[in-house]
Amino acid sequence: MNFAVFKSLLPPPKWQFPVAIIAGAFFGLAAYILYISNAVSYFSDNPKTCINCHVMNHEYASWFHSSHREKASCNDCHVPHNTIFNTYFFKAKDGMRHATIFTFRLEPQVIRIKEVGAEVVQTNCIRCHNDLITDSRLLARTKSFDHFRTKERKCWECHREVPHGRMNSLSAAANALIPQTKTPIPSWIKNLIDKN
Amino acid sequence: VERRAEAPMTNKPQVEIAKFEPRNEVWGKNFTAEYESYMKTKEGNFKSKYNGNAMIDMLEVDPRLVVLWAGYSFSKAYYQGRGHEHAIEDIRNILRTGGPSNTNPGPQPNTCWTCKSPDVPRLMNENGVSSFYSGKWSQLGSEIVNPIGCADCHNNESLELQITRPALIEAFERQGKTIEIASHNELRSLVCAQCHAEYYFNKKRPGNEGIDYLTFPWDKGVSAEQMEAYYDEIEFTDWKHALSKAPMLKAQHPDWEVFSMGIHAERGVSCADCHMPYMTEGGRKYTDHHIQSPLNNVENSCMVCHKEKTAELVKNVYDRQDKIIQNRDELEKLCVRLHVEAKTAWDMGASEEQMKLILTDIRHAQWRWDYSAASHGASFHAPIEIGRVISTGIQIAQEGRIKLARLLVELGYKGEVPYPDISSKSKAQAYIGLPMEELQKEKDDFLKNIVPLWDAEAKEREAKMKINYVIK
Amino acid sequence: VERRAEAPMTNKPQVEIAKFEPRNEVWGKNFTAEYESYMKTKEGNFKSKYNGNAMIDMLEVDPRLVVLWAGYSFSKAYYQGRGHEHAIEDIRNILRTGGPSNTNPGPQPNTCWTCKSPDVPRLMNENGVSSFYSGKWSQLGSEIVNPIGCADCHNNESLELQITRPALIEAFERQGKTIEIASHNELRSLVCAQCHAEYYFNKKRPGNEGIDYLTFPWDKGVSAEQMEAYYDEIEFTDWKHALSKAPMLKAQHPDWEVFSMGIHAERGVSCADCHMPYMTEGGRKYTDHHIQSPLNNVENSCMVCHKEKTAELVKNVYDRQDKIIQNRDELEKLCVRLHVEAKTAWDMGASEEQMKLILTDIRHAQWRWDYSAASHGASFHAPIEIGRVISTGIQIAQEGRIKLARLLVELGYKGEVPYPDISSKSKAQAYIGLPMEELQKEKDDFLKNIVPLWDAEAKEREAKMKINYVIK
Ligand code: HEC
Ligand code: HEC
Ligand code: HEC
Ligand code: HEC
Ligand code: HEC
Ligand code: HEC
Ligand code: HEC
Ligand code: HEC
Ligand code: HEC
Ligand code: HEC
Ligand code: HEC
Ligand code: HEC
Ligand code: HEC
Ligand code: HEC
Ligand SMILES: [Ca+2]
Ligand SMILES: [Ca+2]
Repeated sequence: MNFAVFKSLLPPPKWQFPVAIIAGAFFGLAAYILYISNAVSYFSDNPKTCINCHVMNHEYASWFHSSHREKASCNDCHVPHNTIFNTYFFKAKDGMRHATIFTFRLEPQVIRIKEVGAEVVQTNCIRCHNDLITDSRLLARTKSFDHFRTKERKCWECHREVPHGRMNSLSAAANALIPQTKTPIPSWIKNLIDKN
Repeated sequence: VERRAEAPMTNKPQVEIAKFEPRNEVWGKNFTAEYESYMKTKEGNFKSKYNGNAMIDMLEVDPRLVVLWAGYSFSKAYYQGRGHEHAIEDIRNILRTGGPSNTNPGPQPNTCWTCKSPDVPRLMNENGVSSFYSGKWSQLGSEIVNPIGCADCHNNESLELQITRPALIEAFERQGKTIEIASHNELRSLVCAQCHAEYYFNKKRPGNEGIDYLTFPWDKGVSAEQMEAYYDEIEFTDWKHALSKAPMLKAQHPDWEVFSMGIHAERGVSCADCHMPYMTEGGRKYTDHHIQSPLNNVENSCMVCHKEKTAELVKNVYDRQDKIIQNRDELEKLCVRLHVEAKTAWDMGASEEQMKLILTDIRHAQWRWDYSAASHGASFHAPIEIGRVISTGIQIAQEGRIKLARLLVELGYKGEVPYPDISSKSKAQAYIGLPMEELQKEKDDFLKNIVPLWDAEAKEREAKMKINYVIK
Repeated sequence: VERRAEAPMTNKPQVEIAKFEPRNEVWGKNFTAEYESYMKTKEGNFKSKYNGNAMIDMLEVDPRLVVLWAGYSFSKAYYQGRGHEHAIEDIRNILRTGGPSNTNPGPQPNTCWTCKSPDVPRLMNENGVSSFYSGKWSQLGSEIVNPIGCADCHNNESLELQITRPALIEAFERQGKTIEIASHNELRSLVCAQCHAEYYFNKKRPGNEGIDYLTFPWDKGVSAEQMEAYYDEIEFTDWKHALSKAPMLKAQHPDWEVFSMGIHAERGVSCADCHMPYMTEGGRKYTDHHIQSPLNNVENSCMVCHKEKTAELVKNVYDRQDKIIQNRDELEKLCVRLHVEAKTAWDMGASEEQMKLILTDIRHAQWRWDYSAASHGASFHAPIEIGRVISTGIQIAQEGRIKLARLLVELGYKGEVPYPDISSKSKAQAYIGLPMEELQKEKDDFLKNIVPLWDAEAKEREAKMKINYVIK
């Protein structure tokens, strides 16, 4: 191994100690934030990831009781599946925004899907149900058939209950059984808090 | 095989559909699911509380209508609309079209055919629009034989929805809108608006004077007041009432207009969503062409959007209809009284001058009643708006009756004018002096002697129209 | 720290809340989120098209009301309701309660306090219900000082919703229903129904004769017709009209009744869903106790169930209100005319016999108007039903006017009775002959001399009521 490259990255000797401490603190804190916000789980497709944030509880609960539970997870609908790159780019972008809003407590009482997100979902509905909803013979005759069968209206303008039902607020599923991810706070800290 | 493989299989084209092909069975060879469901509009076995596809003789159900329409052909016969497949049969059978014979062309113009058949776009294309609207109804008897069908709503090549009737396009244009930019979802209602709309025959259209030119009175808007203002401005009158001599308006099925003022339209729901819901069959989702009362198909129509039980949804519809019809009936009775009281005033020697405002009240009150009644789905399509219109109708009717009460005392009439005995259709028709037996005789002769000739001629003509089978 | 950990932390009780504790700030020590949001009902900065929490002088907005209520205290002053925190202040300030002094107990009974304060259940418990309803309103001035609050709707220990007002429980019992089996969701509307309901003072209650016993007229049902039939049967009259001498009924805020006939109620939506939506703060869910017009909070109320934009939803509400109020105003004008025309008939020497049916029409027509107007949310809560009621009101009003038209000619009156000049509140009050300055003077004296005594006495009394702090 060539240590020269590594060495050239090191600060001058007299700065090495403080830098080591600051760097340690920085990486440590970063790791801690990633840990406490369960950020790693963002790479997963497990719906439980999404309910790291209790603000997603209602959506989880309604999805859990829907016919889609067995076949489609959150990411099957809410993340683009056209290219691998797009999948992770969108995930990261959305994840960052949600995490920021959540951390700063800016979430509205009633969360509604954004237009970009809705487009993504619509595309995914079609991805799975394309064969049913379009007709190859008509497709051969006219492109507009495809357009009006799949693009012009959102599927859930009619299928209003799919998959989250029609009631939606942060409190709509207050008593639902939500599998909690393991709490990242050690029990001794918890005990201290509880004593206060 | 996989189910998704069924889709292409069920849809091999059998024929090439010609432009303006009026025969539904020809289209049906390519689109079996749509055609078969369309053919169910022949059924006549469903009756809801107020509507359905069975034959309902409205004059028998409600003989007051006879008095309201005294002097106009609707007092002879009026049925509740039924399935599209019956359109030709029904317009031939109805007493309103009279009994044309070789010597007598009958009372109605050609324009009456406009909303009854896919032969209409064919003929309009062959002879021109204003030529189509000219002449008497019996002239085209042998040309118009296919009931409402595919070519009324679809392009023959792309199967896209298209507007085939000029009246709708012209109405949009006069309002400065263009129908071409309508979205597909709007077309899912606009194809219906071609026919399910209020209309009148404009004899004064510049360039087409004297012709019964089919026109939608929408220039000022589609509310009851706006159309009324339009008619008042051009001083249009459908007929002069036989009893009250009021210059009357007839409202005919303002379905699209009323619907567009309801919450469903505001939320982007279209006619086809409820009357032609999607069906799934054999791995394919197709449009149910069995156009009918959604109450005969709540599961596919309402329940895609509403998760309530069928009984609950039906109850919602009936509740709205009951609440509206309670007061609509009240207004109807007031209109009967108005005609009878006005007649009494004339009989007591009232002057034109004294009657003028009263006759305007009668015109406006009955127009509002008809606007609410002639659209059979209105009490559900837009109950709040229809309730509003009926309130204004009652208000105007009673203002007229207050004027009449004062006038009658002035003319020396004592007490209340009695309500006539019109407890059955025949009593009511006798009351206004209709020679029913004579009319029926004329009709029977027409059906026996003329109609078979029309059919024979049409058969011969259509036999010459080629069907291009696709070689397999 | 984790946000989910916040929930248990925010809910440590500070005090033990005593039974019938009337002071909201005491409850507030335990339930800060609810209390803080409740305190916002003090705000007066939101005005929607027809409602809101600002002071709206209804008689100024619409001077016709003065004529409709001639001879009744509502013609002196009537405001649009505002936040619960104002209840005590408003009932003291309103001219309707007059200016009690040491020698004059004022015009109103104690019963008027019933819906204004959590001191009411306390007093009812201390002295008994019928004793509470006895005597004059000024008697309890120093006892009732806390505006509508926690103890009106909640159990002190479990915080469960509970019905604290006997009138509602009794009304259910007389209908053979028991309120105890009401579900939690029903209670989310029924706690409101304790006060937001039509009522009258029954002086003939068996066992409580002569006492102004608060009663809901629901024995036959809650529709306009059913309550009217109830009142007609027991020949109840709120007052005799000063102009027409008709035996009038006053409708007061039939909010729950009208609401229960609308689509939201039918789908199980409750008052609290729109007027007290759930909120989440720091991982804790609470109910927004800032009860107000939902139009000041569309995002949290409507949008839980509807995905449309705020502007669209507000437009839906205004559209319904506009459509209803157009005809309600029409009916209102007809009621003014009825009173004025009836007065003219009396002046021309009409007999009791000749006026009898006319006065009944006036009673029924104005009842239906009031039923639709007194419930400020009605045009949205159940537009179809309210449209129906207004239609029947117009119909009845005009029947009365037709009778009057005949009668007036008979009595020798020529032409139309002119509509009075009531273009402002003061003109209208002058027209019906109200000594406004005198009334205002009385009120001012009362506010200056009596009210401070009440407050001082109450302060002293409450100082003796212990607050049990929980030892930490
Ligand atoms: C860090 C907490 C958190 C996690 C984890 C989280 N969300 Fe969210 N999410 C939020 C917040 C906060 C909002 C509200 C943002 C807004 O309204 O702008 C939100 C809004 C949304 C929306 C609606 C707004 C939009 O952007 O269209 C969707 C859809 C959504 N989340 C899906 C998901 C899915 C799927 C997952 C799991 C992959 C997930 N969320 C995980 C916090 C989170
Ligand atoms: C079958 C497809 C599908 C699946 C699976 C799915 N969603 Fe959704 N999601 C939707 C649709 C469609 C909407 C838009 C609903 C609307 O506009 O009413 C939506 C909206 C949302 C919203 C915004 C709230 C709103 O009503 O607009 C959030 C947050 C959300 N989903 C989270 C999740 C989470 C978390 C999961 C997994 C537990 C999940 N979704 C699974 C289709 C799906
Ligand atoms: C990952 C694939 C996938 C996606 C994405 C998806 N679906 Fe499905 N959907 C399925 C499967 C598989 C079923 C059959 C489930 C069953 O019946 O058990 C189904 C069932 C349905 C049904 C019938 C059952 C019901 O719940 O009413 C409807 C309607 C439906 N989907 C609509 C939608 C809509 C709308 C969307 C987008 C918002 C969507 N689907 C997204 C796979 C998917
Ligand atoms: C205009 C209303 C409407 C729109 C828009 C719509 N659908 Fe449907 N959909 C229906 C109806 C009606 C049915 C038939 C319901 C049934 O058979 O129970 C249906 C059936 C389905 C089914 C089969 C459900 C079953 O139980 O077998 C699926 C899957 C489906 N739709 C998916 C979609 C998707 C994906 C979209 C968007 C591209 C969409 N729908 C748009 C009305 C609509
Ligand atoms: C603008 C289109 C249009 C025109 C023009 C038109 N109709 Fe119709 N017609 C309809 C529609 C739509 C219905 C179904 C109405 C309903 O719901 O009852 C109908 C129904 C009918 C029916 C069956 C129900 C009934 O009324 O007894 C007859 C018969 C009929 N029309 C005859 C005529 C005659 C005669 C004329 C000419 C005076 C005419 N139509 C002109 C659209 C039209
Ligand atoms: C070419 C004219 C025309 C068009 C286009 C048209 N209709 Fe009709 N419709 C009629 C006529 C005429 C009748 C009455 C037939 C009869 O009673 O003989 C009718 C009857 C009906 C009925 C009553 C059926 C029953 O079972 O009682 C319904 C519902 C209906 N139409 C809905 C629609 C809808 C929805 C559309 C559009 C998708 C539409 N119509 C398009 C002319 C038309
Ligand atoms: C009264 C108007 C009307 C008539 C008549 C009519 N259609 Fe349609 N048709 C529609 C509408 C609306 C749609 C729905 C288009 C969409 O998918 O949004 C449709 C859709 C279709 C489709 C597309 C596939 C599907 O099922 O959704 C075919 C194919 C079709 N119709 C064939 C026919 C045939 C064949 C006839 C004659 C038997 C016919 N139509 C008569 C209005 C009509
Ligand atoms: C394509 C979707 C769709 C279909 C199909 C549909 N609805 Fe609706 N309906 C709606 C929407 C959207 C609203 C407006 C309220 C809302 O936003 O939820 C509504 C409102 C209503 C209301 C309340 C409005 C009122 O008049 O009080 C009733 C009742 C109702 N629908 C009944 C029905 C019935 C019955 C059917 C079938 C004949 C039906 N709906 C078909 C979407 C639909
Ligand atoms: C939300 C659902 C819905 C929509 C959208 C809708 N309708 Fe209807 N329609 C109904 C219901 C429900 C009835 C009442 C049926 C009954 O009483 O049996 C009805 C009745 C009718 C009738 C009388 C049916 C009969 O049996 O004679 C006609 C015609 C009609 N509608 C035409 C239309 C037209 C044209 C449009 C679009 C402009 C439309 N409808 C849109 C639900 C709907
Ligand atoms: C059954 C309960 C109940 C009774 C009894 C009652 N009120 Fe009210 N009061 C209410 C309600 C609810 C409102 C709010 C109504 C609204 O939306 O404006 C109100 C509003 C008021 C207001 C403020 C608005 C206005 O009308 O100017 C005053 C003042 C008032 N009441 C005085 C009285 C008087 C005086 C009496 C006795 C004659 C009385 N109340 C009896 C329930 C009641
Ligand atoms: C103890 C009697 C009582 C109860 C219980 C009660 N109210 Fe009220 N409410 C009133 C009175 C009195 C007023 C008028 C206060 C004033 O104007 O001074 C009022 C005013 C209001 C207003 C008008 C507020 C504004 O900003 O203009 C609304 C909205 C309201 N109440 C809704 C409700 C709802 C919802 C409930 C049940 C969750 C409820 N009320 C329970 C007596 C009550
Ligand atoms: C007009 C009626 C009314 C009044 C007054 C009222 N509440 Fe409530 N309260 C409710 C309703 C309705 C709920 C919702 C119950 C449910 O759905 O769980 C509620 C819920 C609560 C809850 C349960 C937790 C929550 O927020 O959902 C608490 C605690 C509470 N109220 C405290 C108070 C306090 C403290 C006051 C006085 C400042 C008060 N309430 C005044 C009607 C009222
Ligand atoms: C708890 C759920 C819920 C809340 C909160 C709610 N709605 Fe609704 N709304 C419904 C339901 C359910 C219907 C009935 C139609 C349907 O099934 O979609 C409806 C119907 C409607 C309709 C059609 C009925 C009509 O009168 O024409 C309108 C408009 C409407 N809502 C507006 C609002 C507004 C504005 C708000 C807030 C002030 C609101 N809604 C709050 C659930 C709700
Ligand atoms: C679906 C939503 C919804 C429900 C449920 C509901 N309301 Fe309302 N309410 C409204 C709307 C919207 C208004 C009109 C507000 C405006 O015009 O500013 C209103 C107005 C009112 C007002 C007058 C408000 C003011 O500013 O003075 C009162 C009082 C009221 N409602 C009481 C009730 C009561 C009591 C119930 C239950 C019996 C109830 N509401 C149920 C939506 C609702
Ligand atoms: Ca007409
Ligand atoms: Ca009363």
